[in-house]
Amino acid sequence: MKILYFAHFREKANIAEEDIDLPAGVEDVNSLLDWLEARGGGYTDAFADRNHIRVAVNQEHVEFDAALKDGDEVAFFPPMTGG
Amino acid sequence: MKILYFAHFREKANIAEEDIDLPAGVEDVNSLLDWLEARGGGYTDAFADRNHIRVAVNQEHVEFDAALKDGDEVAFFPPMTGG
Amino acid sequence: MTIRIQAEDFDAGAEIARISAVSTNVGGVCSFLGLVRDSGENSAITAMTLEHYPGMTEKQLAKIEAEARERWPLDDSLIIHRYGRFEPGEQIVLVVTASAHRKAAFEACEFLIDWLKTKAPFWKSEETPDGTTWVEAKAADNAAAEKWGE
Amino acid sequence: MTIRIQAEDFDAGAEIARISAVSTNVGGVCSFLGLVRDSGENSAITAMTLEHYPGMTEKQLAKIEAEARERWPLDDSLIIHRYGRFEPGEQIVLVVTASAHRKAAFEACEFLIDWLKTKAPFWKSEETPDGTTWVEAKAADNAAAEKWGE
Repeated sequence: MKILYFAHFREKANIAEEDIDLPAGVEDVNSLLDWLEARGGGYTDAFADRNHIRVAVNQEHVEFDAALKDGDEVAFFPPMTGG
Repeated sequence: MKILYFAHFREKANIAEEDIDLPAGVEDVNSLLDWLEARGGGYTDAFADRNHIRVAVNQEHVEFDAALKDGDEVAFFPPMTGG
Repeated sequence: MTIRIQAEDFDAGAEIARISAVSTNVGGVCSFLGLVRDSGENSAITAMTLEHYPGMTEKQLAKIEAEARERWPLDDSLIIHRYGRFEPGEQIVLVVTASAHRKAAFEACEFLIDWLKTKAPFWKSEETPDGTTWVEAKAADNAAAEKWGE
Repeated sequence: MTIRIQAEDFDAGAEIARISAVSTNVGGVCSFLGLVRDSGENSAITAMTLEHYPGMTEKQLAKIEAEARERWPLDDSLIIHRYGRFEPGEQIVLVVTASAHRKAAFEACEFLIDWLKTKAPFWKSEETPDGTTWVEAKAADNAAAEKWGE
């Protein structure tokens, strides 16, 4: 599974992109967020507050209950501010 | 008094612009319209139907009860279709 | 604030670029460019002629541009309106508004063009295969202008 | 229908001219040009950086442009959005819409930019004398996007 981090998530976790095997027990975005937060350090800092997290799976905006499977591309980012 | 005719008023009355002395009895746009209509020919044709006449006095859009005096510039035209 | 009533064509891109650069407070530039279409309500249009009332036109446009500046925080605005005879595809009118915020730029631009359509002393006639006719005022244009109040 | 996500600058006038000429059915071309301002909510801005999500951006913009074409009778439309670091006065985004009628052109253009502001995966950070900060999403932008429904 590929995970992408944008804007302040990239800065806090200090990583732009990583490939991981789907961790045991991770079935949806919620459980992936729990797993990331439990990693400690910048990850915990980035993912402790779930209020302003937006997520896309395979480049489509989804809610936290969206199912995940190995091979998915998951991206975390704050609310968009383009234009 | 200067009178200007635009669009189909110019075509029907067959005149773009004329200078006249304020006719006796003409006090406002209404009475000027009566006077023009009574001239006959193209004027009568142009001014018999008052529904689609718009008028400006001294380049300001006014209603038919607007007072007139010698020296005014009066213009007759249909509803605007610019843009 | 610029108002130009002219027979000559204009360079819309150059005008937009000029207005974009008036101040680094400008965050959004909205523009509307009106062109001659080749199809009218009922038939094909081969040409269009725009007649206006010199003197009154400039006066009315200056007034409405002042009103737009009062209603919206604009850094700059421009109205160019041509008169004469045009063929399909030719440029007739350009309205450009610049503001710190996009909503003001959009609203002021639409206000100006809605107003131009119904209250500036211009009259259009269309040439079609059936002859030349004066364009009648459209109820939809009046409704668009009226939504801005007086 | 064109969508371009690029670092390079663009020529807004040339794009508007191109879209004006796609068909003699086009009666109105509405455009919105977004620029970097030198003043933010609280302090002076010396530069702005736009980051995006390559791949998702193009996908999302294609989707919203298709929706605009379904909702309004457009002859053509264009979205150009830049990414990278910019200074005040620089061009960031251009939206152009062309239609037979001006109301459709205005509404579709405003719809596209409202949507871009809140749903396309772009993130802005601003450099000010106090440091660099991520721009927070604005409630007004969300309200503007929501008025178009889903």
